[in-house]
Amino acid sequence: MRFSCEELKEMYGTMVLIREFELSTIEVFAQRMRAGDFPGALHSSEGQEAIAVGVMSRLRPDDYVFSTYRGHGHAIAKGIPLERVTAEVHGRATGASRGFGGSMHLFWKPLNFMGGNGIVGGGLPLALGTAYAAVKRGTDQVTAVFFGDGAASQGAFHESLNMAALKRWPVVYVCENNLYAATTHVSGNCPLEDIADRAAAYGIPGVTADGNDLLAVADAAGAAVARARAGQGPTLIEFKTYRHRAHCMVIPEHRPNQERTAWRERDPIQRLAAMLLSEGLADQAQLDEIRRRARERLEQALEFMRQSPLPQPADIEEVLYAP
Amino acid sequence: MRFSCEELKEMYGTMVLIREFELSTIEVFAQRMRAGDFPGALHSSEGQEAIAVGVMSRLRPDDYVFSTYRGHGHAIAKGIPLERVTAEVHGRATGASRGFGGSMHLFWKPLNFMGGNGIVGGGLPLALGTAYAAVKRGTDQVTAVFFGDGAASQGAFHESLNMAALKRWPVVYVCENNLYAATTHVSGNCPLEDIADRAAAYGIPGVTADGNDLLAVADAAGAAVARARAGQGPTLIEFKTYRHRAHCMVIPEHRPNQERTAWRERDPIQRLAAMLLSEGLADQAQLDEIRRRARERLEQALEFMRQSPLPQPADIEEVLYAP
Amino acid sequence: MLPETVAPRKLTPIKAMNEALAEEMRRDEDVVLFGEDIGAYGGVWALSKGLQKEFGPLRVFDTPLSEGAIVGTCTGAAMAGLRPVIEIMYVDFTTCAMDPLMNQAAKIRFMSGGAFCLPMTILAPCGAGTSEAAQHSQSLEAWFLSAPGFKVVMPSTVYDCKGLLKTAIRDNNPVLYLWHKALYDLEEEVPPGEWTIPLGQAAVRREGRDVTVVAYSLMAHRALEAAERLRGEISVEVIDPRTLRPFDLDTILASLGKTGRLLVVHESPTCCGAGAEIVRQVTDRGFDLLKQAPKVLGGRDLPIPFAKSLENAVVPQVVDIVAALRALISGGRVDG
Amino acid sequence: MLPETVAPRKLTPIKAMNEALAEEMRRDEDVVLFGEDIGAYGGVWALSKGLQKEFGPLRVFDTPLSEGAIVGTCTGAAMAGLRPVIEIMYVDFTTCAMDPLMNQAAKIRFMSGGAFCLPMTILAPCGAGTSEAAQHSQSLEAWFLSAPGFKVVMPSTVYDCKGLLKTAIRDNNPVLYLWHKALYDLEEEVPPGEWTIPLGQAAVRREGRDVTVVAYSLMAHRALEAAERLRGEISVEVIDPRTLRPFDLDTILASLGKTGRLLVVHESPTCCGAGAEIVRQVTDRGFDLLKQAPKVLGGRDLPIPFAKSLENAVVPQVVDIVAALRALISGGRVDG
Ligand SMILES: Cc1ncc(C[n+]2csc(CCOP(=O)(O)OP(=O)(O)O)c2C)c(N)n1
Ligand SMILES: Cc1ncc(C[n+]2csc(CCOP(=O)(O)OP(=O)(O)O)c2C)c(N)n1
Ligand SMILES: [Mg+2]
Ligand SMILES: [Mg+2]
Repeated sequence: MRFSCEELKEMYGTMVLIREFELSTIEVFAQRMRAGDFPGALHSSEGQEAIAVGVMSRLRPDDYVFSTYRGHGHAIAKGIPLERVTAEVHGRATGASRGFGGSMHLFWKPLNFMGGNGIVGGGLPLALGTAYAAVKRGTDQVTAVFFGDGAASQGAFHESLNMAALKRWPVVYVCENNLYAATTHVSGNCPLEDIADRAAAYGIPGVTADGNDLLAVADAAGAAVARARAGQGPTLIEFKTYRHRAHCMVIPEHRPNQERTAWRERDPIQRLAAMLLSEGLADQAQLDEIRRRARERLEQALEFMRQSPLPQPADIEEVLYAP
Repeated sequence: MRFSCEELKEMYGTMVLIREFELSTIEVFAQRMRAGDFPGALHSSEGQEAIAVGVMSRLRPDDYVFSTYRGHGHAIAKGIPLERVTAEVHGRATGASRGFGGSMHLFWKPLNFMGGNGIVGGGLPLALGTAYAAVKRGTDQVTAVFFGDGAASQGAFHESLNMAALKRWPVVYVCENNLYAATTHVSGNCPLEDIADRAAAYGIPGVTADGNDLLAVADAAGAAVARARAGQGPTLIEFKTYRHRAHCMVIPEHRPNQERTAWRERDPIQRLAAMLLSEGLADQAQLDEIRRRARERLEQALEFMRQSPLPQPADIEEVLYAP
Repeated sequence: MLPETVAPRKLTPIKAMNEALAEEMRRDEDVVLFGEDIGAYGGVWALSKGLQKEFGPLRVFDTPLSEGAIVGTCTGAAMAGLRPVIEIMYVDFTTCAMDPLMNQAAKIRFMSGGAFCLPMTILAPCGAGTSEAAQHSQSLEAWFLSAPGFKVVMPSTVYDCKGLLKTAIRDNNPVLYLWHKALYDLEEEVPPGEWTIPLGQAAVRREGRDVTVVAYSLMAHRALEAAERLRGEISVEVIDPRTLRPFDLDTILASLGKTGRLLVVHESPTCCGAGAEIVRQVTDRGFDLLKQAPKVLGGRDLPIPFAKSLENAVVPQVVDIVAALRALISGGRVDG
Repeated sequence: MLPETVAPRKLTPIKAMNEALAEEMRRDEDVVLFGEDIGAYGGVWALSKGLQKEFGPLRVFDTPLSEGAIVGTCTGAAMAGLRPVIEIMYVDFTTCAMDPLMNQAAKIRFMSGGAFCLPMTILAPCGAGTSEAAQHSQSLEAWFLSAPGFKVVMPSTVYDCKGLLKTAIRDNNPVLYLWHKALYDLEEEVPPGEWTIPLGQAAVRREGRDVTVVAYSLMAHRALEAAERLRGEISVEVIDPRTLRPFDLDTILASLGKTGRLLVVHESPTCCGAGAEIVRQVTDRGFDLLKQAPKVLGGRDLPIPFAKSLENAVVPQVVDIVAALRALISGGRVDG
């Protein structure tokens, strides 16, 4: 399936919105830190926007998504209202998780966004459950679960893929291989060149694709989603990508300069822009307008956040147990 | 490396000793149960003797072995004094673990027998540690770790093989695929035909061999041990085998009769006996004599056990923490 | 009604739990059962006998040997609105699923600001006495009590096994339900039909004047036996809290108002166990009721050893409870 | 001695622990360090800064992202006679290694009848206050206290961070050593050179007559600040147990002999926490010393929420300790 010009521009807009969101969040956090306040952990997905947007482009609103602590992009691409994401990340009562979760724990039930996760690989076993629920109920909902190159070293990776493969459950395993787990190069976590080759251990398809190329992402995701939806079982997709930023705000950069520059040149937003321009699907003015609108959206969301109250401890006990 | 006639007969003797031990242990447990006493869990390795003996034949006394709850054969083949094994299984103070461990937790430090394990796959991560210790100290000791077809579904399997592969540690992974995990057929645990094929996910050799053929076991183990000893890293070996008995004493048999009969015909002891006879390496009288001596050894061990005191609670507190 | 169905009948805990499962599965299509060997085989404890036949393999679901994946599946399924029950073969094996249990199931409702509900039950046998040594004999309720998000149910009678399991399954939160292996052969008379028992309601198993014993699971039986042995010597009130979270402190305080003396008995290690917590709550709210020091007779702070001669020394026996009660009473006389 | 080395100097906990690691690694070739990102990078907390350079990649060992395999490796290595130290990046991630920790490391010595020794240290940061929410803010000491086999160390001062870590490493048993993230920036004066502190020896941080506060880790600091705020109003004795197993009950009983009033403060959830256990031990051995009900001010029985406004409501703050002490004293006056 190819995208229409409008669809492409909309996806471009979402990527730009994620980028602007990441930049703004870092800025607000940095301000607070300068003011002596530690506002929590912040993991930027800058540079990985094509994966979030490309995968979500192939999912339905009722498909399930499990995200990570690096999940702002997933949340925005899935369609959580930007106000809610912004308010959550900055700890407001109007946040997606009412201020209980923060950046690492964005949840949004109306769109089956099943949460970020502070545990590396923590979402992998949970994804089995929504896949099972779909099978049990006879719906054709698909579950996509995002995780990193480091997460593939966790036992949870193995147990999850094994069970999904055995039961042919509709899971799409989306490994965002950004070459590093915190400061550890992927070669310190996986003895193979391609993590996707681990799919063979479960008798399921393993696919490697360029995670900085929106169309390549959408193609790979599309095939896996179609397979899952048709009841043919899980797929492991590995997207090669790179984060522009260090692991998180408090960890200094340590990656080679040359590597970082090389990957900057493969920036997924710039690449999509270049493609849109060269194919005549958009002109620079339109792209500028898209960015302007993204910034405007973001400014609205920040304003919503600033107007929102802090969560109040009064009802905190009630949240723990459901009635 | 081929075995001498004497070596073969000795290995035959050890296999027979294990078999007699398993039969006797079941008998004693059954007696106690008839007397209204529940003597604990008992997992017979009857039918899998060739693996224990074949693997140990390629190990040195100072090589490390991690066993399982189905580990009587491993312990006897590694050379733990039969008296100590017998006394442990029957809960005496003279047992290999002083009566603290029982059938599932046989330990014997002088021969680096690092314990059975009541947790399926529990030994897999521990095996990394003795392998690391050998590397760190620059010895060429090898670590062998035994586990079942079911254990290969545990996250610990993945984490252990991945780390050993990454670091090229000297571990021999011995998967005794006896087709069942408790009552679950291996096809309910592994979507592949051969568990050994999972080695590819770690870039290490994976080998499948006939676990009921002593020489095939010794060959596969020998190659893996040599590789590990030479610093070339881990190997995953899968031995196809079958247990003659149900999973443990309290679980009724549920496997198809035909399957059980077919595997009885591949009994590793009978097969070795037939080979010894047909190759003229032994005559029936010699084999009978070997079995008689095994029974005698076992009778001595049982007598030792019966003469041994029960463990006394007096010093139990002292055992928990080392001084 | 036919006499057959109204007549009281004898059940074991397993049969009672099996009935509870079957009834709840009939009642609610969303109730599903997960575990190792639970399908055609019916589970190593026979807990799920006949269930796959009635409800099919999708609702009585045989899993691979992966506790982490099992709990993960059920956590995700609960988030999606199902109502899973998990059999973990021994509670000792929850170590292999601690992340999905503790960082996921117990916290997701809270982390999501209450958006998600996690109606799920973890069913597992616990306890020593079967010579299965350190990795098959634990009572791990303390871990789950110190990790908010779980409820904890530990029945001692056949009646409670059924009634509490049904309530646990209907509860909209993660519930750890532990039954004691040593109660496997227990047979007790129960009424016909269905019943439920609310969580958080203690049962006074025996009335007494001199001392209040709080004991749950297997220890409730041992406490009753100890009380019986002391009949005529010490008048012992035995309270079985039945559920440890929620916990019925009021019933205990009411009893202490009468007796003024407390002994808590449990099998799990004493350190940071339920006994310590009960003493904390009792001293917090009922200090003035206490005539003398409250006592905990817990398991010793040791793993469970294999040999019976050692195992019995680690877990409270009837004679230990008798001795503790005598010491308490005589200690009281001396002190007070 | 040169003035430079004898002069007291200021250190942070991280620098103190780093020194302890370096000294113990110099002293004993068998000491090895395992963890994620600990090598060239020096660890996300900078705990192992410079160590790989000095001791090489085999002794300061960068691992894959597999807590289970890390703990497993170190357990096996300890069995083989090495003396491993593990950095787990947050104690919250021990959930991914619970089987090697609890069913293996804690039990192997016992299960083997004492044949094996497991000298190993698990080093991890704990605690809330950094807005990192429910999976990065826990204090999980209660799990390890209720699972015999581990020792548990929770230092509060820079001096103790170093001295106790050295002792933990030399101990022949598994030790869980938790340092509190909120103490990251603490700077305190310490002597030059080396020192060790025995496990199981409490420190009286402040003397007082009216009430004994037992508080460890971050809460020791908060208790001291609360005591200071109450100066002239209530005379508060503050005791920092420093290690929770072994536990120095005698020092607390001696203090209670003077004050007769007990408040335990800790951050982890109250239910089945160290506070409950301390109350149990105190009432068991020192009931008659108590003038009134012993109290525990623990963390609320909730996961740690993200927003600071909520987080502060879950973990005891200085004002909460002040309020608890006032209530205790006035409660005492009313009751007694
Ligand atoms: C179980 C667990 N171990 C360690 C951490 C600390 N940690 C957070 S992110 C991270 C690196 C993860 O790398 P990867 O899976 O490649 O994802 P990425 O951060 O690159 O997106 C680590 C070590 C954690 N959160 N959970
Ligand atoms: C973590 C864990 N889960 C479940 C069990 C219960 N159990 C003991 S043995 C066993 C089957 C193991 O099968 P396999 O690995 O094939 O070894 P085998 O028994 O066939 O030798 C099970 C489920 C256990 N001991 N540990
Ligand atoms: Mg990565
Ligand atoms: Mg098997």
